[in-house]
Amino acid sequence: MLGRGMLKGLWVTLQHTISSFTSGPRRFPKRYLDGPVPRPEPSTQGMLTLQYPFEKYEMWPRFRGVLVHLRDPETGQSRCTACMACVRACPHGVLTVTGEGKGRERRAKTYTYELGRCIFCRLCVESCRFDAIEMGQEYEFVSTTQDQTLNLEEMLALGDRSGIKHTGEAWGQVE
Amino acid sequence: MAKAIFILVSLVTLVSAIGVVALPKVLHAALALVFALIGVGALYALLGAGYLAVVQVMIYVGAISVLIILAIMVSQRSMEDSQLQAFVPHRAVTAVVAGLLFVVLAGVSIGAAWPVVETAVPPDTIARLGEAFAGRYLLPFEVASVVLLVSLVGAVYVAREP
Amino acid sequence: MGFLDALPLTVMDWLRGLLGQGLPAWGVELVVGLIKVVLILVVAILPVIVLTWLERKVLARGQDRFGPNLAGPYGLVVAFADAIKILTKEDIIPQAADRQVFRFAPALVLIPTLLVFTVVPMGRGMIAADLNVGILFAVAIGSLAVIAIIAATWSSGNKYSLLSMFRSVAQLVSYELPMAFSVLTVVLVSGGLSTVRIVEAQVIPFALVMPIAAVTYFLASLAEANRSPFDLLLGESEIVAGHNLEYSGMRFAMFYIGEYAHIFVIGALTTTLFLGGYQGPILPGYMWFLIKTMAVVYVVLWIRCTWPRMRIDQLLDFSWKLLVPLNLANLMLVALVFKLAGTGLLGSLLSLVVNVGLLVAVGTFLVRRARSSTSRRTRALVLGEV
Amino acid sequence: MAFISEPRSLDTETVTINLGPHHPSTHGIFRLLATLDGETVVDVQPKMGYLHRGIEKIMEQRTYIQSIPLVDRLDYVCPLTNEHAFCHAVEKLAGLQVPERAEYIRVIMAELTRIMSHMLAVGFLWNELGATFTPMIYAYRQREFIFDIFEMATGARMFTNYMRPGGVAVDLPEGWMDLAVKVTDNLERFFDEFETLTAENEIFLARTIDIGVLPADLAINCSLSGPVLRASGVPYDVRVAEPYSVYDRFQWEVPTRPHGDTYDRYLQYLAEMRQSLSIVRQAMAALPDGPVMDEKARRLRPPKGEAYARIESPKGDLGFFIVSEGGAEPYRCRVRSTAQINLTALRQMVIGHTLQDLVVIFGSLNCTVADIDR
Repeated sequence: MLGRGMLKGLWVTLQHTISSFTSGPRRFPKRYLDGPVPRPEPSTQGMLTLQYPFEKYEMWPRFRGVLVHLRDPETGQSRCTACMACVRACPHGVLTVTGEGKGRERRAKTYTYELGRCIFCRLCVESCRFDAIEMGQEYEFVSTTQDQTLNLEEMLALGDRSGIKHTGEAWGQVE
Repeated sequence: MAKAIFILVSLVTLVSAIGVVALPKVLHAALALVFALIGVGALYALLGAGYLAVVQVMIYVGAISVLIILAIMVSQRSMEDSQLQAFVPHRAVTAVVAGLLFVVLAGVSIGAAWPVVETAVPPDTIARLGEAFAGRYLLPFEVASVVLLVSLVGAVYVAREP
Repeated sequence: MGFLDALPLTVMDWLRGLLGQGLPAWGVELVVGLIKVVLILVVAILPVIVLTWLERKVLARGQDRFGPNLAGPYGLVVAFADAIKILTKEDIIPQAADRQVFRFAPALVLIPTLLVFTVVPMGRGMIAADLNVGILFAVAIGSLAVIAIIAATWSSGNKYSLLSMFRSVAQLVSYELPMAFSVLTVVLVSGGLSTVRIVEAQVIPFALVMPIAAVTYFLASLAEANRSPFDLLLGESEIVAGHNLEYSGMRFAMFYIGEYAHIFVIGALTTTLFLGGYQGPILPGYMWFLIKTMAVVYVVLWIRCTWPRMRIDQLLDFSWKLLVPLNLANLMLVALVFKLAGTGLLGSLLSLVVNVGLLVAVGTFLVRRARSSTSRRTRALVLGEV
Repeated sequence: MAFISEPRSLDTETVTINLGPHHPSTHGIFRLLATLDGETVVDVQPKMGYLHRGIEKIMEQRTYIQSIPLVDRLDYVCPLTNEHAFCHAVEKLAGLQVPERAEYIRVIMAELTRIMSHMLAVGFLWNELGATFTPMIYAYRQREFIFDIFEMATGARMFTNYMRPGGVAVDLPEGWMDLAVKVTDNLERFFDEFETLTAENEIFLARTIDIGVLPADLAINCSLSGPVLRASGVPYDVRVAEPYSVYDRFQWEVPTRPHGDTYDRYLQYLAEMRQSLSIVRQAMAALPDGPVMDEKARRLRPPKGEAYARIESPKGDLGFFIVSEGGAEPYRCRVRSTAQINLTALRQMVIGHTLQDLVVIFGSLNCTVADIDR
């Protein structure tokens, strides 16, 4: 009404400008590399920006990052039995598994994971009955090529780093 | 130094003026016209007629040239290089008319006495100008404004949606 | 006039004396003139460097972001990063372009903006050329910008640019009128066209004496500089940056510099005309000039942060149907007031009263008319009913 | 005039310009062929297919569960409602019973998605009006908080892959409710602030009122749905007209606006966000305990047959038509995508308005280009 609405808009942006100095992370370089940053409380004003390469959010336990293999605490090897359930469950066919051995002795010989094509849907983990794979917390997997792949050893190492003990632990599905 | 600036400015003005008639593209000619007019304005400024110079730039460059350019741009086929083709059969006539005009103008300018005023330019030209407009020449000034008003109303009437 | 206030002038005089020993008089003038030119260029270009940073910062802070903060402390050298990026870009000239004009237009963009600085008093006695037609010169030169934009848009040979051109002509030509009227009001009161005289006449800043003219001038200069909410030439959501659409590299940089220099011009001229220029207590004159200019520049950026763009017909309506009549009435009333009451305190107070009265009258008129209107838009705009 | 070789008329010419495929206001790869007379639009032809990904065809080679990540990508602004619609159709086909808790979780998620989508709609509308991103970034800020609670529950921000035929993939994690309550409370504050920023701005009013009027009969004839239809005064909402899930248990209204112009659509989005928030709060308060997945759905092989199910997605009536041959994959899956059908009214809405309005009207229809082309 006769310019009042425009002034009200200016007032809102001025409030935001002021609150960007008074609340939220103020000094930029202060929080470098002090470990993950907690998620901000929901708010309507104040600074929110995450200075990404220098600070990172703490991921939720359920975060679906890069697929990892979990170690069997007894053998120290992957629990994968090359049953191919994950390969069948994958919508994009990013997994290639070959196995060796028969029956209960069957183990995965190679496990190739085409990271560049993965859509992080977690259907493979849902299909796995051997507690072998889980989505880890890693998400920085940018590469310059489309065909970036991970093999079994790399996935096991990633699993160690993620510190996951059981599949579905965070998802309330451990049986 | 003033002489050097004068020579520079009049060179720019003359070159642009030649460009107005010589450039093949109409738009280029129009842009050259802009420079010629700015140059004339600068010459006024050098003569100490600052107000005239500024008004020259404001009205001729800021308004009239814009209108000319706009008219050129929105008219059909004006962008083509071969615009002057239409004039070919009449080139002789054009040359004769232009030549005659040149002779007349040259004769007048050579024959004129070009009297030089010895008194210096008064510093308060604008104030005097203002006083002249608001005092001695008030009536012509107001009549001119009425003419402008009439033309404004006429323009609005013409531009009005039927 | 304190020591600090006069410092730049003292330095200049000392330089003049120093040169006078070795050079003839015209040589001294030439060198001093050149120094002035360089100073003006610095004054015009340095704000561009600051403003590219400031605009991003202001926008970012209004949007709860940091803005540039990696290039140097607080991202201050981001303008240099920009410069490197722009200068290393390929210079593309489209095939449909009119090559000569296309090359020539960017240079034309910058010149008028730079020329305006010659008549801006940046401190006590700090003016490159105190023309007796100073402010008229600024207005006239401002009208040259449209030529540059026309040349750039037309020579690009692009349909979006063409649309931008039609908009620009309509917009720039229409907004010269209310701008001239508001300037005229100032000239009337200060009794001269010289910018220094206008500044000296402002014992009380003219923004407080005639707010209508001040706001009009500010809005009209926003339109002249193609700033939001009048940034129709750019219109990045529909005509994709219009007039500089086809430009790249250094040629684009000229538009870029011209745009930011123009923001500074808005600030400088508004300060000169309405905010008392370099006048102010305690601090030296040039500091006051800078502070006031930057305050106006902040408002320009703040508005960009908040308001959407107007439509071209509404923009013209706003100019022709509101600003022009309002300023004509204002001009007449203010002239009458100052004729009757003199230019002293009484006149200023009366002028303020008349201005407010005029605004109230216009508001009442609009409300009256809207009450009987059936147009939903009018009712919403004036009465706030939706 | 003898100089001019032929007489020329003073008729004006129209200009045809390509808005797109790459254009800042088409949010994706979409091409509008606009014919302009000066600034006035005289004709518009949408050229679709630049973002066609063949999702319907790909789904024929994927199992039902594998299709869920795909339907997420149909309209990536509101993935969870896409999942909801798809799962609804599969459940109808396979005769699955969704547990009550799962239904409530679905409603919470779907309504949060609706808020998210509407927020972007109004934010981008302002962007197309020429505001320099400010309202959009405020909307994005709130969207981040909603993404946070999505990510906490499902593991991903956008492509959640959360709903399954017969329920939802997993139960909500501990502490989710507390965070969700905070987020919803904050949304309330955000709506107020956003309204202060935008709703009364005179430039906005002038730019949107009486612009792009969509009469109710045209909207119905074009089979439009969703907020666009309701802003034209038709109180049609699939959640009420054909109640699915547990929507019949909540107290809420179907807001409508009478005029059908761009400003009404904007107000419609704001009103619907508030209604959705109310539904979310009621659902969170009434969330029952129990399983979240129908056990029959573990090995999903629907019987031979076909089913069509629809829900009210943020953009309107979103339907999936699935034909099963009895296998693990659908024989045919057809999406009734809202964006494509809502776009059909664009031409009638923009003709006679200016180019600037064209962009705004297109923005107010809130079409996701990915959903137009699929």
